[in-house]
Amino acid sequence: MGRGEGVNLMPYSPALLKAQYPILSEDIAPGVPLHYLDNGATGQMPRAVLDAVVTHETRNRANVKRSVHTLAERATNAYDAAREDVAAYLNVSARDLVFTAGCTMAINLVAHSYGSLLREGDAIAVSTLEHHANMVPWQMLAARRGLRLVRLPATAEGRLDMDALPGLLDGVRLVAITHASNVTGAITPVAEVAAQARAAGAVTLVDGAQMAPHGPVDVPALGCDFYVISGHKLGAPNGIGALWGRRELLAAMPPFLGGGEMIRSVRFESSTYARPPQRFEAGTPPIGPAVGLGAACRFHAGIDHAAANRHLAALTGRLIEGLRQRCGDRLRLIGPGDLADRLPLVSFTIKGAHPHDICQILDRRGVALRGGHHCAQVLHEAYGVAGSTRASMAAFNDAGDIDACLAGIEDALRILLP
Amino acid sequence: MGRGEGVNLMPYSPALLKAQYPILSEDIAPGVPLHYLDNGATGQMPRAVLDAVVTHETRNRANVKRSVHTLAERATNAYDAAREDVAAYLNVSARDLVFTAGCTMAINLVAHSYGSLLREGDAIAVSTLEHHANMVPWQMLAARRGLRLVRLPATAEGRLDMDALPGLLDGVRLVAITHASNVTGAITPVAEVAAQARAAGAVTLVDGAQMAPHGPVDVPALGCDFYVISGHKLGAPNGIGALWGRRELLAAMPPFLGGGEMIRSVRFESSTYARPPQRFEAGTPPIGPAVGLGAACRFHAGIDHAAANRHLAALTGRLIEGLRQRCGDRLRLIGPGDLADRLPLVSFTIKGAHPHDICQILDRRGVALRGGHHCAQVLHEAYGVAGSTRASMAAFNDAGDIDACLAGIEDALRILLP
Amino acid sequence: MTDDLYPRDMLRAASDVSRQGELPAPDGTAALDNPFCGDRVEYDVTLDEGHKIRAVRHRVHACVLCQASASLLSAMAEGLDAETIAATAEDLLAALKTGEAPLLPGHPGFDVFTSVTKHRARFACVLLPFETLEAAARDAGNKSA
Amino acid sequence: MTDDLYPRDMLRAASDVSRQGELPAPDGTAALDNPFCGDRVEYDVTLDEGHKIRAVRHRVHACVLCQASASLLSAMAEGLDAETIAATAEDLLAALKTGEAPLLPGHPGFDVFTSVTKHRARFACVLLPFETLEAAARDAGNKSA
Ligand SMILES: Cc1ncc(COP(=O)(O)O)c(C=O)c1O
Ligand SMILES: Cc1ncc(COP(=O)(O)O)c(C=O)c1O
Repeated sequence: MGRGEGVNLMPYSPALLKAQYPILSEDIAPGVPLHYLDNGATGQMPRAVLDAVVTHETRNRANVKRSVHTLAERATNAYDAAREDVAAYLNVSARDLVFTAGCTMAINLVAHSYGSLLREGDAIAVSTLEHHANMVPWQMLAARRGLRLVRLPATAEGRLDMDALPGLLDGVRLVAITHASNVTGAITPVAEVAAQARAAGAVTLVDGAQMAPHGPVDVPALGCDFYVISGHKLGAPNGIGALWGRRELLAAMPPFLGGGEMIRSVRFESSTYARPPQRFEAGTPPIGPAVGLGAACRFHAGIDHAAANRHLAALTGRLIEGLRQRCGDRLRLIGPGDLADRLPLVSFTIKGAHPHDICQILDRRGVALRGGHHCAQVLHEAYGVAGSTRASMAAFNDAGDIDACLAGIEDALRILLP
Repeated sequence: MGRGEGVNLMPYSPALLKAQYPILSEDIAPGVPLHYLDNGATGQMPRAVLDAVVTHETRNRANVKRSVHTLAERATNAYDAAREDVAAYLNVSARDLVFTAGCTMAINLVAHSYGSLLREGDAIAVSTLEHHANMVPWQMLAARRGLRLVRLPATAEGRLDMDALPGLLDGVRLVAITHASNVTGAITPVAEVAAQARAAGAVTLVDGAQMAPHGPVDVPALGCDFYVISGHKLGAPNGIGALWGRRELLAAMPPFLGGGEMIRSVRFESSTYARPPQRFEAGTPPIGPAVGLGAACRFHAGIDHAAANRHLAALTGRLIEGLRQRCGDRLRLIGPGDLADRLPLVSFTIKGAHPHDICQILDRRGVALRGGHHCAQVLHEAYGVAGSTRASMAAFNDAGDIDACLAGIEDALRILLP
Repeated sequence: MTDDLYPRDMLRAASDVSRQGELPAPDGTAALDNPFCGDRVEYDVTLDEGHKIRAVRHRVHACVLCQASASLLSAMAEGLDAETIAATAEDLLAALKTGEAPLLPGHPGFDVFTSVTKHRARFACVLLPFETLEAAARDAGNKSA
Repeated sequence: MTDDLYPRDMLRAASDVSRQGELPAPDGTAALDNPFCGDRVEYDVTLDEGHKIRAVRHRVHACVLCQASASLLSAMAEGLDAETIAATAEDLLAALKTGEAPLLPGHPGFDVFTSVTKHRARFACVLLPFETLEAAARDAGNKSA
């Protein structure tokens, strides 16, 4: 598959796709197949990624950049190629793409480095929909440097409240929003937010952790200034993520972490630093995981996500409908009830049944759901609940997975409700 | 192999050990076997680690802690077990062991978190032997918070100058030293340094990146306060490392990175934080790489490193002797000329031959050496050279590797010298 | 439907309301969250002269396991002090790891948790009430000191 | 011993001392390190009225590739300005990636680097003199401006 160039999509079929994931081929317990509906927490690893990682570790493993022997050259080439692959997936230049330990690390990097350029009294706007990864670093920054935190509210449907936005951006220097909520599934109209932010003199950081696994992202079209992704959600190994930043911004930002690779020259008293992206990649980079992320981006670029997303919207409808039928008034959706501008994920509560108990009971049928606050406590608090149960789909999921989930919900109702 | 309990060592044999590394079994070019002598840059991955990682990704992959389904339980158990394995290797409690993205990240964590407790005018003592990872973060901290940097000098042999130490610790609150230099190979008498530091009211951070691959480390016996290691040097995947900290110190330290997993509870304005080690593990942790590091520690715990180190000392002598014979007066060792208290690594310069040219020429024979400043520019400056050539051994290396290296040196002399 | 992880006795304990609610004049209170799910347990206590618990009430927003654990703990709390609660929690944790009944000798009610042994992630659900009650007892101790 | 990466012509270029040393009264100077090995190149330049290089001298503490590149660049530097040097460096980088001679049309000396194409890590060795000379020319331009 060509890098960056036009990619040949495989004809979309959940069954063919399922066959590409080793973990899905094995029963989770004797006679119990796996219905993995926890893709929002971690994407499973397709064989193509596993093979890329194994090949790297067994044929090309070395430290990068610093040595000139054959293995080091192979490793350096692999690392550079991975950066190109990820950049192509986001339609950006590899020069502006920083590899990080994950999405959380990418946001912390911006909060520390770009944040150090903000001044006391400046404001940062954060939506209540955010994952803790896109909230706690800003709280810590605000406390460290005397900044104001502005709350961008969500609607009752769990979408960013666009009507409230214009009145809230005064004095705001940075807007931190998610491309898609990991709880409500709502997709944010990022281009509109970024345009308003820009007009108000703010830069926009977009958390693409949940969006990126559903197809290539045209980052320039969003008009944002920073975009971050999480490797493991795309099926890459843990320990890798990426930050794209607008070139002028990255160039003006001081380094965050210190160590090897990010320097130009070190004297005892002080050092000078390399250009981006190396300036922000201190220490031995996560080479193998990066190779895995490159392969994951190529893998995803080869999926016909348009077709997949139509299929997944239908499954989302089937799931919501099935929950309504079985739970009646006890059901509460934590997120929109319709299928427009949303990810194929559904969070809900069932009155009288605790999310963890539901998840545990569904596990008996091999159905993997997630219960809790999903690292979005503020959002759950706005809904007046401590946690919810979430089913989150990937392109390999099929109606059988949804039906197993619904059957499990029937078990849970039977066991847990009086 | 039992965890923590008495481990059955396999009888030591470089040949048997070599057979456990997939990358060593394949020619680096047609007819050219690999002589990997760049272990100081990155350790190769033994099959046991690869298998552990592959098993994890294909059978146990999930996010940890937050979900209760079977895969999540397996992943959580694997992650917890990995922490136990690494802790056992360092003879510490898993409660006091923080997983990080690497050694560089571990040091940055301490520099930011513990560093935030230091006060203007306090001093940090750093040796000139340090890798940039254990120097640049302290420079950045000093600049950020108005601290003094105290230079702990090295002797002409490339060892920490113990005679100079007592006079330099006045006002010092933290001493940052390497357990063993990645350039000179000198092993630091850490227990003595830590005792002096403690007497002077300073804590000691020890960089174990180079030491840990040569056998289990009895960290409590060192009397230090922080100990950091790098996973990839032990043969684990990239993107993992660990920080051990004295319990009282960790408990008093504020979090560094913000995000999921490290919180106790999040409200919009501010959050409360979990106990160590979770307080310092923001975001989805590097689960797969941690599983790999656990396996790497078990693998290393099974090697008879006492026997290996005797063998490697002999190889070190053979290499130094061979270099002396071939290069005569042109040879300069960047490090001790004897075999006591040193790692099996040798850095050197040959007058008139540049390290990268030497490495490139040796690569033709499949000999992987490393040339440059090895991320220790200050040390090289003290020697008055920009860089050196380094051969660094692991327990699988044998006399054939050394002899191939020496034959390559003859090539280099022939090609490069007039 | 019978269920090994949710035996009828556990569901019965979870729905036991006899010590739910608030104490009118508590000597100490505590509220703790489970950071992984946001679950919350709150305890009110009064102590006797010997710093031992005289009365307790709990409020639980949590799963069945945590609810059942709180009910069972409240029922045995009288006469315990903070140290004993902490020690009992340690014993229970060790017993959860093996899953061998009796989990807490003298308190057979807790054996409803034997099958939790396979589900490490849920140990915290069972232990959160202990942590919270211990914190409430310490809170009362601090106030009286 | 003949060697594809270290052809005799490269070694000859590396040991060419004709433009090594310092200029007595340079208009501009620059020193740049290769961050991965600590190698250093320094350039002195004088410019004519049109901001074009009149004379150069270099000092190189670096590998054979870098030494040879500096000698070859110095030999062709007369009459170039900062922009041309930068553009030539871009051309050379592109040519190094393919490895097809002529790497720099009109400057056959640079074809000693054709076999570097297989060794990406060493492109920086060949390009560092260009970066440094460009910086020296800009330094001179800034001073005269
Ligand atoms: C002595 C020493 N310290 C620190 C490091 C950096 O560790 P890491 O590669 O995990 O960033 C290295 C290796 O690069 C090293 O040799
Ligand atoms: C929306 C969102 N942002 C950020 C994160 C955190 O990313 P990471 O797992 O790479 O730390 C996650 C997942 O945990 C997420 O769902």
